[in-house]
Amino acid sequence: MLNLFLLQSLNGIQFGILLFLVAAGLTLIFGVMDLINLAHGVLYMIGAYLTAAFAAMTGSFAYGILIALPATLAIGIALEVLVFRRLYDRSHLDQVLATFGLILILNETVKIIWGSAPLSVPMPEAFSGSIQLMGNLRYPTFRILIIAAGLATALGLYFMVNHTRLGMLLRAGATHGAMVSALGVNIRRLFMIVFGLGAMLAGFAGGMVAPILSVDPGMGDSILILTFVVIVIGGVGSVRGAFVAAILVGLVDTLGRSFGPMLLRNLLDPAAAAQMGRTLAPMLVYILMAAVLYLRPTGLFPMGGGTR
Amino acid sequence: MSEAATPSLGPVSSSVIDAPHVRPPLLAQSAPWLIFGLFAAVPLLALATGDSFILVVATRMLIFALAALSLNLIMGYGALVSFGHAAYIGIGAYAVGILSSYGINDLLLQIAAALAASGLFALVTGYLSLRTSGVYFIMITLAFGQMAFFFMVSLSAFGGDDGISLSGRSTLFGADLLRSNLVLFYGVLGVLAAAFLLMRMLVASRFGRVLRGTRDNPTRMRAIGFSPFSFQLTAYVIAGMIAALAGVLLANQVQFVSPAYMTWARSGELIVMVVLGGMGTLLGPIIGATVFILLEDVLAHFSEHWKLGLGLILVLVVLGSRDGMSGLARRLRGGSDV
Amino acid sequence: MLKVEGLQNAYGQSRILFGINFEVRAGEVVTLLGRNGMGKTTTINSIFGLLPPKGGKVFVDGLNMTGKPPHAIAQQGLGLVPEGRQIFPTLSVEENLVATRRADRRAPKWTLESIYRMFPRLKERRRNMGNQLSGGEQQMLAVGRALMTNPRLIVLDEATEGLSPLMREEIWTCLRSIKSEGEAILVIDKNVDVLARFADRHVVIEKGRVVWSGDSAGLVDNPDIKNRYLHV
Amino acid sequence: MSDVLLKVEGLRKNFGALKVTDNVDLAVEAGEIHALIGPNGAGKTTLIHQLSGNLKSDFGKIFFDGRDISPLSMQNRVHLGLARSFQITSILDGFSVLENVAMAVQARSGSSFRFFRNASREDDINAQASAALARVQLADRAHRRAGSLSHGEKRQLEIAIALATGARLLLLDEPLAGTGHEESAVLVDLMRSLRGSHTLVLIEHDMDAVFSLADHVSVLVYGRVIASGEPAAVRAHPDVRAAYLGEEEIA
Amino acid sequence: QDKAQDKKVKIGLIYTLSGPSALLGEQSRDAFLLAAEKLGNKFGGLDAEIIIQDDEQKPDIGVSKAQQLVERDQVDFVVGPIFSNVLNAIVKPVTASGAFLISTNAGTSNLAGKDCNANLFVTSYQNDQMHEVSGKYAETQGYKRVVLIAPNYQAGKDALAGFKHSYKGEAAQELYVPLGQLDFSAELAQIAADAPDAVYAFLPGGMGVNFVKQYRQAGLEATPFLSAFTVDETTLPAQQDAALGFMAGSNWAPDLDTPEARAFTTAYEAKYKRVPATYAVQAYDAAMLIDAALKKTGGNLEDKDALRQAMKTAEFTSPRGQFALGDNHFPIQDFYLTKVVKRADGQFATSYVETIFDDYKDNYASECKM
Ligand SMILES: Nc1ncnc2c1ncn2[C@@H]1O[C@H](COP(=O)(O)OP(=O)(O)OP(=O)(O)O)[C@@H](O)[C@H]1O
Ligand SMILES: Nc1ncnc2c1ncn2[C@@H]1O[C@H](COP(=O)(O)OP(=O)(O)OP(=O)(O)O)[C@@H](O)[C@H]1O
Ligand SMILES: [Mg+2]
Ligand SMILES: [Mg+2]
Repeated sequence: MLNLFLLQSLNGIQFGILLFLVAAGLTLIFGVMDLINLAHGVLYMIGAYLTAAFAAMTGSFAYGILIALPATLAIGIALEVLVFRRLYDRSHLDQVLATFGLILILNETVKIIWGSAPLSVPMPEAFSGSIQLMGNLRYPTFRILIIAAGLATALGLYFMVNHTRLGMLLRAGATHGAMVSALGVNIRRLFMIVFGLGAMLAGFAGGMVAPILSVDPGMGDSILILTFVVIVIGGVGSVRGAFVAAILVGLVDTLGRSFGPMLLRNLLDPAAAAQMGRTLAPMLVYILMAAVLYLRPTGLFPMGGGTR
Repeated sequence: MSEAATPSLGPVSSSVIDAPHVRPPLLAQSAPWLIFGLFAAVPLLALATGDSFILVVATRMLIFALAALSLNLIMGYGALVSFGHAAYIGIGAYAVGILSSYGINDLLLQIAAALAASGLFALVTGYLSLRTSGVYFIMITLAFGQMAFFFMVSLSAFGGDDGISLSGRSTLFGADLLRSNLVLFYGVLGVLAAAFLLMRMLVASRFGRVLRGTRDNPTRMRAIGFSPFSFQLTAYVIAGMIAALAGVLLANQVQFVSPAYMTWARSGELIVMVVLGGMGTLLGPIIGATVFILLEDVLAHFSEHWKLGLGLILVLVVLGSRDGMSGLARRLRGGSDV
Repeated sequence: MLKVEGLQNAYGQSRILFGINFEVRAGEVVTLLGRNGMGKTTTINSIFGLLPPKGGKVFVDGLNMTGKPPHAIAQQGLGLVPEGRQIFPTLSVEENLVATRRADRRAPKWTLESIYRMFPRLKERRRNMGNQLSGGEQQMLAVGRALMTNPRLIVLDEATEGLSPLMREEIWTCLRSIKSEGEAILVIDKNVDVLARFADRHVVIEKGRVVWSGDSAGLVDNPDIKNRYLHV
Repeated sequence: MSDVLLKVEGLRKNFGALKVTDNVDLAVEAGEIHALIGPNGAGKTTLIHQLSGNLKSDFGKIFFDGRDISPLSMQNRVHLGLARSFQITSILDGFSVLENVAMAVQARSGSSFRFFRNASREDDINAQASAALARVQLADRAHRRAGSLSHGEKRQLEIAIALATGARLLLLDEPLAGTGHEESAVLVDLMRSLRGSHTLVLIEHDMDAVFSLADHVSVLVYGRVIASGEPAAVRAHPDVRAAYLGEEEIA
Repeated sequence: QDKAQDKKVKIGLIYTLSGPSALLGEQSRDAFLLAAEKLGNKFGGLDAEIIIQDDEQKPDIGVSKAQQLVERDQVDFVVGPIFSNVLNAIVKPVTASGAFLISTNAGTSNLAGKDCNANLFVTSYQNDQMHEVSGKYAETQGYKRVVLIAPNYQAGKDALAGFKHSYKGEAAQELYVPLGQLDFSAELAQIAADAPDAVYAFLPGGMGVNFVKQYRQAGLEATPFLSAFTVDETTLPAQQDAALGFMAGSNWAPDLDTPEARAFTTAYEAKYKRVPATYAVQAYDAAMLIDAALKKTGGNLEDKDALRQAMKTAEFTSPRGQFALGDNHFPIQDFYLTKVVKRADGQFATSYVETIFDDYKDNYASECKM
């Protein structure tokens, strides 16, 4: 029982890490450029498709993802130059409209290129096994790799945003972009870098999950909403918030699904508990979000509140 | 510490909204007549072309125009972007579906139930949601919308995900009037026109003025003695109830009710309709819904990759203009966009 | 070092500037005077490329910078203290100062230490976020932030607005010391009397046109100008 | 002119370890212009926030017209007759000048949960709003878009809005900031014309204005009132000179 | 006969062709068009006009598109859709207009039973049947404890009910997951902890892909995997090796040993470069059904009763083997156990293992009063 709990917690953390990888870029773009990018999920999908394509070409997952990273970076920058650049000073709703349009365009383009059948990305040999953790607890190596990659990314980003000039400029640009440039900083290039970076992070997440999740044209949409949930719980623009929220969402979702019915059974008769558990399971993350926002209307780590 | 606590995440930049005291040009004054007149003439077109399907599409446009109109009340005049508005369409539709599965087919009873249920849902969720603002409001309304969606999906008693097939359209005082598509069409048109007039009054009324003021500068409104919360909550409830009315009509047109009416994607489409048409204008959402459904219908004829085209059009509309199509139209007429 | 020729600009349909001409030579202190709404801020924004000019030219050190992006213009050695301060609210005081810091020389004149020496108040508040400062503290920070780019010409748009008399005096002292270091200053302020005491030349703007320019003596000797255009 | 309209006792506000207002006592008499001066960051704006109900105080009591209003919300304080302007102009840019004021009149004349009648055609509201505009000399601007006013005019509008709330006490936070000499003069005249009929608490860094207007001056330094009294006395106070006025005033 | 020459038959296809499930609709549409091509675009001698619509997997859009087909285009037959909720929504508008609706995938219990409809024909199956196959197999294998997993929606509940209909052992756990769930690690951990004799999964589309990929990684490779709609030719391209050896109940396998099956599979693969799934066969048979019926009526579309009778008794040989329509217009057919294999050409496909049900009729037919 305890073992199962530990294992499920690990699963929750891993799911959270995945959400964090996608959410990190989104929250940066949101926080810095004040841009609501609904198309962020599509970038995640593109990362997965490119990884699949390059992995098939080179016969190696590692090469696949290594080539896919600069490729999504390039795509992100191209999109920034073509579309997003024109959206920064627009209202959020204009951004919603335009990026909704982009979702349609990119989803359809992916379908035209790769078809609507899901693609396969084979699990890299070296990580296909599982590791003995403690007692009889085994955990898939690849998932540990995801956790490690996510943690490394989180640390790197946290350091970048809070302790580097680039990070300061990002935060400064978020509120007074024109002022930053009047002080001699090329804000356009700065935004382009952030956007490319965000796209690459999403692409990285897509590539990393390709071996364990379905690579299909709908994958971006299904993660998008969860990603938004994460960044809003965390407090928009806060990388630290996104991290905490992602782990929280991962844990609540996973543990709630596996132990929720068990807990309910103590309160209700088994049939009602099962029914109730099933009804509540998909709502858990939303209940979590509503509760967090009710208590803290600007998320767990609101931007600019208090010293960091 | 500075008072410049302007909510930078407030979704509506006030520059989007026309100054209310600016007298609308003649074209804008006659536009409602023009639009409602054109719709009223649709059955003639259907008759002339012998294509009765035109009526079906037109009815659908009107129903979504009603839903978009209601969303615009909170979004365009209250800066409250709800990403869960489709839930109210669903509630309205289920009011019809559930009552009719108990043999209650009277339209007025169904409407009463829809309004009561949606009003209550809006009151509770609005009360909780209005603590937040900006993106946070967007997402908390999404959360409640998703809860409503998942609740209906797992509600086996009423078909769950498979939905409920209605035995027929609702009756009015025992008469099966709505069975005719023509009657339904004019009925829906009448409801939309009434809602339009109601909105027009509402927005200009004391209540509407406070709502608009709150949209632009809540701190200022508080400083002159208003408590924005109750006004926003009232608007939220009204918007939810009108959307539920749209749901009642949708259920009647389609004669089928399912949780698919309540997905977040639907809520997103409603937002797109409002923004596409031009937010914070009364006709904008009606135009936006019409165009959106027309595009869906027309583009799908050309290619299976029609969504590519729809996406391109949306992106170009935004890049080409600031306030959706109404802004685009203004620009084409040669006005300034700034 | 800065030369403005026939500068024109407009917001949408409404024209604001109708051909502004003036120049600031190296090491010189020049003021832009004029009543509210006459186009002083618009002139500054046009120079910095924040509002691209609709006509005329801007030269920095003889280089035509018209139509260049703001960062390129600033990098030529121009530092801005904007109207309304524009402090970065989500950065701490210290981060506000270092984020856009620039130093071309090896031993830059303006460093965190020297700024803190000039504004001890900022040092006390250095961990505060920008949006937790009082109005006056924000103003000091804006001046400090511009100095941290070690400009050769610093432009101050109403830099003493909202400051206490003591603080205002300190800003003037600071400007005098900046001047004595050989930096050029372009300043907008409503304290004409103080400006007349240490500025070299004055440019008076009325409805988007330069209606008078000359040295301090000329301004003091010419009460008519002050009455007509400045309502002092 | 001797009954105290606003009385503040032991008011405190801390931000973390920072004592922003520190045991402030203040008495403002009805009909006077009471200037509040002090160095930047002394806590003046914070004090206004506390008085108007924007910020909750940590300690202390506020009496308005003899009544303890500390627990009341901002809206309720407005209803009692306490209004404020903002250090940074805060008006409804998208509305007409008249509507900006009419909104404030509406706030105190009956319920605003009226859904059907066109509010901009309510004559008695508009009449009261026009009266307030006339009082601040903005009558000819009534139908302009508020956002298009000049800076000084916006300041005048803010005062008109405050008047229209039916306020007896106006809390004005740097109304002269950013205004030119000409506009300053208009605003100073305006404030002078309110003396007697209204009570003003005025924060200003413009000493010419302060000393020409104020009946009473209080000086706030590091959150504490270090001096309070007749303008001339305060002006001569050595601590005030050292902490605030500096040499400029001597010159 | 020459009257029939200048007459046309109009057929409307309504499938999900956009969104994440577009592949299923494409499989069906392609197969129908393949059949039309094979028939030289003549159905029972009549030239055919085929109109294709996308229901976007939304019931109300489905209704709108269906109404467009019957009202504007005045089609004689509507063929489709993929999803049950869309089917439920369009049955009425289509059949009320007098057109025939041929459902090529969805087959809900109400339409097989109490709500059966004279103008509705089904070439697929009744939903429960596919699940009963695995249940029966689990029963005959003597599995004592089976964990069942399905999404928490109507079809998911029906699926597990279907499985339990023919499996009498213990359902160790019934796991319902939220629709569209991405990560199954929690459920897989629970299954591993439970160590059942077998797992039965109904997780269509992307959910199935994710589940299968994660199944082995969770160390469950030794536990037999039974399923329906979870490993088929639409998901296998993504699952590949991860699904090898997994079993599924079906009414079709591309390697069925009949001349029709071989011909169909070869032609489909040659034209569309992918292996046909059951969605394809069922749509193909809809075309064959129309063709056979019209042949019987001599191309007469006006006499609806005759046409209905002709459809009911139409004879053609389906690639899937035995096929006939019952009184409720649902098929009576064989059901197979299939298993995922890697073919010689490197493609993954399901492969026939054994016939579980012979000429199997659904359990609701008796409730149909028609
Ligand atoms: N963003 C804007 N859009 C439209 N008009 C503007 C805008 N900003 C300024 N103006 C107008 O341009 C004119 C010049 O403004 P500007 O800010 O340059 O004046 P200024 O001389 O700096 O005045 P002040 O002393 O008040 O700062 C004014 O009439 C003002 O109303
Ligand atoms: N939210 C906050 N968190 C922390 N410190 C704050 C916050 N708000 C204000 N302060 C600090 O409180 C002090 C008082 O600020 P306040 O705005 O009241 O000053 P002020 O007297 O109005 O100054 P000025 O004349 O410059 O406007 C300042 O030092 C400021 O940094
Ligand atoms: Mg200015
Ligand atoms: Mg202040």
